[in-house]
Amino acid sequence: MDAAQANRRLILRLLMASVLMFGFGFALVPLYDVFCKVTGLNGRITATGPVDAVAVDTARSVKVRLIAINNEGMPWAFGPTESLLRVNPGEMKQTAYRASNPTTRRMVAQAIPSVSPGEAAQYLHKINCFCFDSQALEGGGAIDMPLMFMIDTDLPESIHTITLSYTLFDISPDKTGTAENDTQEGGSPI
Amino acid sequence: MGTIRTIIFGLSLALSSHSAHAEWALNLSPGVTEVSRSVYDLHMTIFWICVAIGVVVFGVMFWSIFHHRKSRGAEAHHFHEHTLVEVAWTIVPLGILIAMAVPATATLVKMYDSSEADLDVQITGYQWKWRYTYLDQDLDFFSNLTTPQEQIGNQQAKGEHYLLEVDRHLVLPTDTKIRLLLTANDVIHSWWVPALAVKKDAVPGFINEAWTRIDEPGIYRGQCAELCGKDHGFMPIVVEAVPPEQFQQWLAEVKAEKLAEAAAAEKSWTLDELMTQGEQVYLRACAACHQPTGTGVPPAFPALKGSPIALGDVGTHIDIVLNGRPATAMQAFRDQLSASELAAVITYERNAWGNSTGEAVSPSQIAEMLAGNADTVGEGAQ
Amino acid sequence: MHTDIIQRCWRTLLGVLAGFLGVRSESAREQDFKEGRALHFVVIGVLMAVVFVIFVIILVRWALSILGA
Amino acid sequence: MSTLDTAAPGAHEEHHGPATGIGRWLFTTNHKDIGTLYLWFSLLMFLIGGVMALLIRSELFQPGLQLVEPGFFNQLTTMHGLIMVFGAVMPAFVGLANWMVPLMIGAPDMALPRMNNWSFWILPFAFAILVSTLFMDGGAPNFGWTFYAPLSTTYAPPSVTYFIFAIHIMGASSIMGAINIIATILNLRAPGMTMMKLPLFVWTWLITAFLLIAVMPVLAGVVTMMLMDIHFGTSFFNAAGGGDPVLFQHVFWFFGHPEVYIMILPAFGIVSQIIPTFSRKKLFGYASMVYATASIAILSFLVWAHHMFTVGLPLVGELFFMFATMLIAVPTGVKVFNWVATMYRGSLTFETPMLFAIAFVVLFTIGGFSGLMLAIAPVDFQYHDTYFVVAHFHYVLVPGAIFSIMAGVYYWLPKWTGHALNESMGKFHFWCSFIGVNITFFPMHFLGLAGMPRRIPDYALQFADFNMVATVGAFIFGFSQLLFVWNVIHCIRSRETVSAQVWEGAHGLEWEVPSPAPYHTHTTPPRVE
Repeated sequence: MDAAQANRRLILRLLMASVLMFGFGFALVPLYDVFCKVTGLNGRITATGPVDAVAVDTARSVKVRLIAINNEGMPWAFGPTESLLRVNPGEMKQTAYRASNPTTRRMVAQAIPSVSPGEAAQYLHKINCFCFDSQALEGGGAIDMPLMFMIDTDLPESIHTITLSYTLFDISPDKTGTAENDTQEGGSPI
Repeated sequence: MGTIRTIIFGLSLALSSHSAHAEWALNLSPGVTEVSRSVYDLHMTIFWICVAIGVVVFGVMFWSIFHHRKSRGAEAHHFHEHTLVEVAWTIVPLGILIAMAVPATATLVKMYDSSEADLDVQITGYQWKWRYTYLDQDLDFFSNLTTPQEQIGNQQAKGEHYLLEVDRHLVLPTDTKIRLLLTANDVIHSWWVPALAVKKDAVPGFINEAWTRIDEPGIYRGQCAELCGKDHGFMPIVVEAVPPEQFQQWLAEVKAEKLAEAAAAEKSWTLDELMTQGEQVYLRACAACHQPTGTGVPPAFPALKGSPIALGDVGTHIDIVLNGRPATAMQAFRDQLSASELAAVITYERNAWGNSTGEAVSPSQIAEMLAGNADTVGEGAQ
Repeated sequence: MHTDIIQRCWRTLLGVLAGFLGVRSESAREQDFKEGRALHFVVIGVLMAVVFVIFVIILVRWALSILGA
Repeated sequence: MSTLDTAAPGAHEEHHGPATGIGRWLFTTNHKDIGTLYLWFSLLMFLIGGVMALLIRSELFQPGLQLVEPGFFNQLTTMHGLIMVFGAVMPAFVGLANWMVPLMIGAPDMALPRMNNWSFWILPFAFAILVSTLFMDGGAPNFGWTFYAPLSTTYAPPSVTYFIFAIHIMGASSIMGAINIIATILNLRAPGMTMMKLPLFVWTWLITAFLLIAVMPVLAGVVTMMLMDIHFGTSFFNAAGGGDPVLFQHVFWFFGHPEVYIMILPAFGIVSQIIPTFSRKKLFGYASMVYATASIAILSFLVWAHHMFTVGLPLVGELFFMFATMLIAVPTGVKVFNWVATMYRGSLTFETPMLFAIAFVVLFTIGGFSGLMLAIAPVDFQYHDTYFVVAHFHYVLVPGAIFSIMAGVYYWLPKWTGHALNESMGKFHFWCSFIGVNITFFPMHFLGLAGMPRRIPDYALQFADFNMVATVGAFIFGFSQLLFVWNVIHCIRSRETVSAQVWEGAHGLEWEVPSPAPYHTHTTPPRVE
């Protein structure tokens, strides 16, 4: 029957459309990353790795503010060795963050960087950063974590200060994945 | 939650207290910054535009309702399109909107001005308090709600600044460009002070910025504006704007206080002193979750009364209070409280509500632990 | 033949633009429905949405350049 | 429902009447039965969601914590939102579409009757799961109906998994319903019922159905990502693993903004049926309405981030979404002019459906105005997440969507039951609702402007007066809905019969079948001139 066939074809198409849209929902994730790269939307630094040396623009100096944040449940002491830097665009700058683990257990941490204003993110090249890898520390241990970056000479004139923050997350294997259950079961007495 | 009697009591209290503060506030406040005043002007402009459109549209409508009713013998006129009229009533609102977009864009650009600031303050949202770090000033504190539980529970008349009062104000200098760097420790919060027209989300793992330049000294109150869990409604913001000289004075005072506090940790405290201070600290920092009676709200917030931690090994107890418990709501309090406060509250937890270990934890003991663990790092040493 | 296609595209385009504005006369609509095809309208509609996005982006850039930010 | 059980005798002897007993409702493939089921279900959800709203308003009657704990308060606001959006408004529109679309286009039934049965019957399971989370350990979802990560992932109660499954089932139901409606409209129109002649309700539903197919899978996708983050260790929204909580908001509002139109376009359709009937005049600018609705559907995908102006978008992003939002507000707003022009120089009468429709136009426009104010990004910094927003979307959804549903029910109820409405009771219900709704939601504008954030269980003293007023209004509005229930039941049981046309000015195929509409209609397709 013609009508039934027309129905079947239409339904198949519509079903396919909804499956495609389900896929599109997931495709939004990489699309968003591309979008952020282009617009600096979420202050993610995308320029990493070695850079070619360029002429340093000594006429201009940019304030770089370094910030450290501990995410919830992260007991490490964590902070930049210098919290405010003056950097000439094009200049290779080396600094460090220090972390120490005051607990008695071995812990693994991941630092997540973020830049404000977001527009500045694409002009900040990170040549070497401790945030590329996770960091493990024995109980009572301490570490100096290097950070090497360069500000692009193309940084828009209107930007005078760049804030670079690192948030330290606890990703110790004995807690990840069970995090949610622990909270809720609350078998713990405190 | 309560019996009928407490409800009635609460009602009568609330009625009597609120009538004294009745305000019937209708509108945005123009605020105390240049930006907030332009926001207010924009708001009023768009509001009057809406009123004007409303008067015209509803005017025509009610005129039709009145004159073109069948009971008045109205006959339907059969017209059902008129392209010119339709184009006109599309273009006119479009023009109005474009006219509106111009000042709106200008204000927005002003809000995003990225010229250099004179003072940087980092604001970190926690469940359910704010932390203010004056970068370059070696000053860092938490700001907790101080409204007593009894007022919230209607057992006591409510104060003037009910739910909008905190233990430590964010003190800022006037006539100074201040950059606010926002982030969060756990979930998304949003820092909002209406008088400054600043509202920015604090997102965990990310940094956001806003700026303000306050014109008039005064106390400006705001609240968290993004649902962040149970006590979202109980983490107010209080900004105290003071003239720059007074601000410097305040900085000096706070730093002196900090030194005094360190000295206080050296002195020896009696159990009673610790208990008295411990109770205050407990009600401020712990009671929201573990409850004033120490019974908690299991399973998320376990009881402390009779708990094996509070009655067991003191080292474990201190460790949990200082460093928190990973993956639970229990936070690390090492940065939030001073050594003497920590000692007092741990002592209190071990000796209140029938927990009677008789043990006193001394501030110097805590200070040693804090220093011993953290001496490799000068956090905020700048 | 060639001009016919161009003309039809043009008519569809006009229909879509009229939709974005929110005004279309009954007679024009009748012609759209008689001659146009739904698929063409959807395709041109989506294309015009992309054009709309580009237009707004240009508008933003222009506004920013004027305000000097 | 006794009167619906009796199929009209005569006409189509080759068809059976409805089965008897509960089996009729469980196994029915009849569009009228399924429409009825959807409508009753939605009424039930409306009442449950309404009880939650009244609990919320009671807690907010006075400053201080009286009735509920802050944690439970958050569960209430979350469940209220989810139940009203997915349980009351959307199923009600699907129910009206089930009943009326085949009648309006001259189809004997929906294109896919068995799928129609499934798409309804999985809904009660979805909501049973959702409501049961209230009794689970750790409580119901407490992260708001917008469920922003990480509050809804890392920090969520365990019941979030059930919430995710409930959303999946609702999504499947909506998608099946939408496919069915599209297939019915495109393939089952009576000869001569060209697309150009479709009633506006059918047009708006066709466009809504396409929107549903486009965005419900995205919602399913976003909750699936949450599920994976929570249970399978992925990091879509978890910053620690390289994800981004703000990404959640983008994906959510990519669904969420078209969802707003899903909840309002069918309302435009209903009102565009009712106003011409009681103005005794054809709809002004029918063609414009169709074109504008279709283009709004496409453009609604381009403005999502105006819900997130404070999240820290770059300046370019803020300006883009502000301009785009203001531009697409125009074709939406112009519809109001069309309705007014329809009434202008008509011959108006004010039966209950018309009263609701007029109230819709006025109050929806007020909601539109506040929407326009919210579109101005710099001012939105002051409005965002305050009671001003609460006032705005309640004006759009309660006297907007809900009033249009009530208008539609009053308008078509005589057709469904064959009995006349009790007009005075209908008007009484209208005036109570109208007054109640305004007392409830109008003061919320003031509260928001004065600085009261949304989703808080307790507030500072300067907000006390208007909160008290709003609570009083909420109780007036809430209890007057019992009048609605009474009116519906009364109409079903009444003995006063009506003609096929029911309303003097009503035109269209649905008014040509007898009242009550027989169990099977249009079995021989009518010819449309």
